[in-house]
Amino acid sequence: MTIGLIVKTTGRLLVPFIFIFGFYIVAHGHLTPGGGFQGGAVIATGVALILVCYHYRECMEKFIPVSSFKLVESAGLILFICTALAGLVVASGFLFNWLNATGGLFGNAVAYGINPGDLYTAGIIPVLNFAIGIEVFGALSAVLMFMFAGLKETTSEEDDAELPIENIHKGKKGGRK
Amino acid sequence: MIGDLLTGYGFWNPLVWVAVMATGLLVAWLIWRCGESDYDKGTEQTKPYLSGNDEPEKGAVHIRGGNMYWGFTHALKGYYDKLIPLHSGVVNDYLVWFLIGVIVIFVVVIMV
Amino acid sequence: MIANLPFIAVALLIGIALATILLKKNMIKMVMGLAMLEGAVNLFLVTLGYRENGIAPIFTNAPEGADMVLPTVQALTLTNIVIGVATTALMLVLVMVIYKKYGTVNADKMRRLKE
Amino acid sequence: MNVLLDNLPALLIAVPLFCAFLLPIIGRFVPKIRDAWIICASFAASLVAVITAFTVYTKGTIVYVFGAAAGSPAAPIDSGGIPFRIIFTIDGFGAFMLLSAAIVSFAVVLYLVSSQKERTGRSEFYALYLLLTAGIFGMVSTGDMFNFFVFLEINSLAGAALVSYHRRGGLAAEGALKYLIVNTVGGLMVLFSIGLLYAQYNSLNMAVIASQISLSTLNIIALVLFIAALAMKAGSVPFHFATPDAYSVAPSGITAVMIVASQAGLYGLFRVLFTLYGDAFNTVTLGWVIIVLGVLSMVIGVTMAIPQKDVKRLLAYHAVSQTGYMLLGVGVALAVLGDPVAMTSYGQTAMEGGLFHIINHAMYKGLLFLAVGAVIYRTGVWSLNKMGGLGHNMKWTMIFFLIGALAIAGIPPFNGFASKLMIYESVFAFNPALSIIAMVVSILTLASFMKVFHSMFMGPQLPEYAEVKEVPKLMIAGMVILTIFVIGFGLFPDLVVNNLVAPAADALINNSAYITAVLGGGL
Repeated sequence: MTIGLIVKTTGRLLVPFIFIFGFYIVAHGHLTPGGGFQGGAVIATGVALILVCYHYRECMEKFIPVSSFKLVESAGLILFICTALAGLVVASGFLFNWLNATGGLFGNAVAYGINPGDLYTAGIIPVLNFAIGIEVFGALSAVLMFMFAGLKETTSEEDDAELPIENIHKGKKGGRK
Repeated sequence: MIGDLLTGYGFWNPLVWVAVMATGLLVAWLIWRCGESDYDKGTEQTKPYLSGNDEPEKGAVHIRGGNMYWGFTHALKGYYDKLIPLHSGVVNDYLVWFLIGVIVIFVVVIMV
Repeated sequence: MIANLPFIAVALLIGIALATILLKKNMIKMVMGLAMLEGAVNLFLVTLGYRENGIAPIFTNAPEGADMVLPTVQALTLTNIVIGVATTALMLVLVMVIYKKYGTVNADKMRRLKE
Repeated sequence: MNVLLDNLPALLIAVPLFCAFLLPIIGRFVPKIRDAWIICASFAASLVAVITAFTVYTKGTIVYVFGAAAGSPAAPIDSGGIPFRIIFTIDGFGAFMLLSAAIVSFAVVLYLVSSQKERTGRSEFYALYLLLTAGIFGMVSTGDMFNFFVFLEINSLAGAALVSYHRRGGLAAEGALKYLIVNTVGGLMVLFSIGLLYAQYNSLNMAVIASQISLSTLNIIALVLFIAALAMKAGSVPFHFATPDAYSVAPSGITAVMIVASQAGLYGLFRVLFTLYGDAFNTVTLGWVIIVLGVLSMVIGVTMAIPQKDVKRLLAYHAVSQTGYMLLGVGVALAVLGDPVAMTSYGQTAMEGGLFHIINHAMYKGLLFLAVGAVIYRTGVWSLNKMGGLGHNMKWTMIFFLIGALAIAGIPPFNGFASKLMIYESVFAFNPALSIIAMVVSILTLASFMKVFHSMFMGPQLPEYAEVKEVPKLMIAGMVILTIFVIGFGLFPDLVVNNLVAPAADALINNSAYITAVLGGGL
């Protein structure tokens, strides 16, 4: 099955915009509707677009292999739990908002009254949003890649080698919001 | 006393039970010791005697799991003929049972 | 009446979803029914948080004395959506594996484990 | 050190999750230390759980508020006495369940590290395993309804993914899919009931809801959905159908943990019945509902187990049957909850018997699944019709299986006898017929295990199994841990009942203590 040049080019051009939009949703999660999961899902749709435009095998060769997405997912999760544990170390409370109103990273105090919102507020909440964004992006992309891999006719050896691994990506996302 | 588990009617003490059983086994072993050993190893006495026939193959003498309790399932045939088809393996049926359970419990709780 | 409309929709959706799950033999359709059931529960939760003339619960956009809809139920809904994505994805993958091995997605034929 | 001790409930979730998230990275870059890592991780998680349980038993209920400094009150002063953060409330019952989950999960990890050695995708397997552990720990320690639902879903998802791990020609996927569909419907029903409660009381906190609950139709609908969905998670008849399907195809070590996972559903059921709906309802009716569920589970579970040929499916039906004992014991206590005389004369004992049976069942059924898994690991055969004479080569496995089988059949001096005796005698005072049914079921259990033991281990050495060896030492070690508890709980039941089970029963019976612990007696 081959995909036309127009589709490929359009897809390639659109992907950066999708990524930027997803990044915006993640970054503004503490000010407007949105947040880690939604933004991560939007970014993952960019990956889905690439997967549709190019073939699965081609993606694996040209772009990033699927195991890297799993590492991305793990990295996001570890960032999340480390931020939460840092609250325990710094301020003696798990998930304590230890960056809030300290003047440091995301440390501005929130202004009262109607205002457009300051990106640089809310303490660890944007950090957690970024962590979840990274995790959801990695996980959903890996899920998509595995599902695309499952669409092809594979030999039984490939089949046994690839499919059991994918189960992991379904169990992970329940714990956070 | 250590080990007394009160059950409302009486008590259960496993340590005493173990001690009594151990004593009983010891006594049994002592009685067994008193008897005289009347067979010699390595002779005809230790071989299985099957009415003069040869000993069958090893796989043939073992009663396989599926053959046990044949009588039990046969005696309760009417019960099992109803029960086993309920476990049909169709996932829709499982959910139908869930719904039936919900409705029955609801009716019971509302009515009583 | 108009305020109860979402609850009627919830009841309808739950009814349709349960009918899909119980009556359809195609596993993919059953998964769709489950997704619909989840959507019904999500709608129910969001409706619970609605207040008359409420505005979105954003702190920096709130005028003095305005009513806000409840943000808690929205957080619950969001979490349930995330869980639902994971559940649906896992179920679809399992259906894919079953299709590969059994050659069918019919629930009546998917019964090697029974009795 | 003090920081850690103050934040034990948070570590309960954080430690397994942190170790799980690191596993894919370790598996990618340093696969050599993966086995050591998972053993250490599981040991750390179990240690945290045991220390938490110990703290609860010595110092009373722990109330932990997420996102606030440790030790802050559940309801902040400026909130008008309403706890709005996510709260973990671990009382005697929660601590009891934590203890049982911690022991089993650590024993099973030792077993899995050895039995999974030749399999692929192990990093993810262990990550899911830790996730399942975190789900169980979370379910039994949370004090927030929605949080309970989230952990319930984590539990179901991780469980289903683990069930489908060894594919066996699609069978595992089938079992996992059935389990997942059934549990998803149950989970959504739980969420729907939580929504019903939230609509009326504007709170998700169990203590707040429990302090205000009343007898309304909406509450009855919510209660019925809770009972059905959580009984389904626990695997009680008539919601048990997916349980044997999933247990029989899961990797053996996983099945042992799935027992604990299903008991977390049982925890939720008892928590809802006693703490949440404590005084609002006519508990006699509810008690009889639970008793009927229990009796049905006992009888149908054991009669379905007898003709089974797949050994793990047989054990799974016994798990259904044993769940009936717990429901029976606790159901009797629920039925007499409003009657102080009956409560002191036999209700308390029935409750303690039912709860004691939970931990006993986790131990001996875990042991049985591990022993059977060891046999399958060496022979690759599931069918009882094809086994035989394995006792010649697998002496240790045979001994462990025998101990587990005697314990489940209620033969003294193992732990099953102690809890069953408490259930028999107290239920006899309530209703003799129920007690007799329980005894008959116990006899049938013994008969069924005679069959399994005979057809697996007895008989002459079969030629096809001449090469079979004993399982590796780590698998033996996992079984030894559970055996120690089976024998120890059997020999010293009074210590266990007085120190571990009685606080759990008290915590369930006095729901006002639970409410006061969270709300501080303010409401």
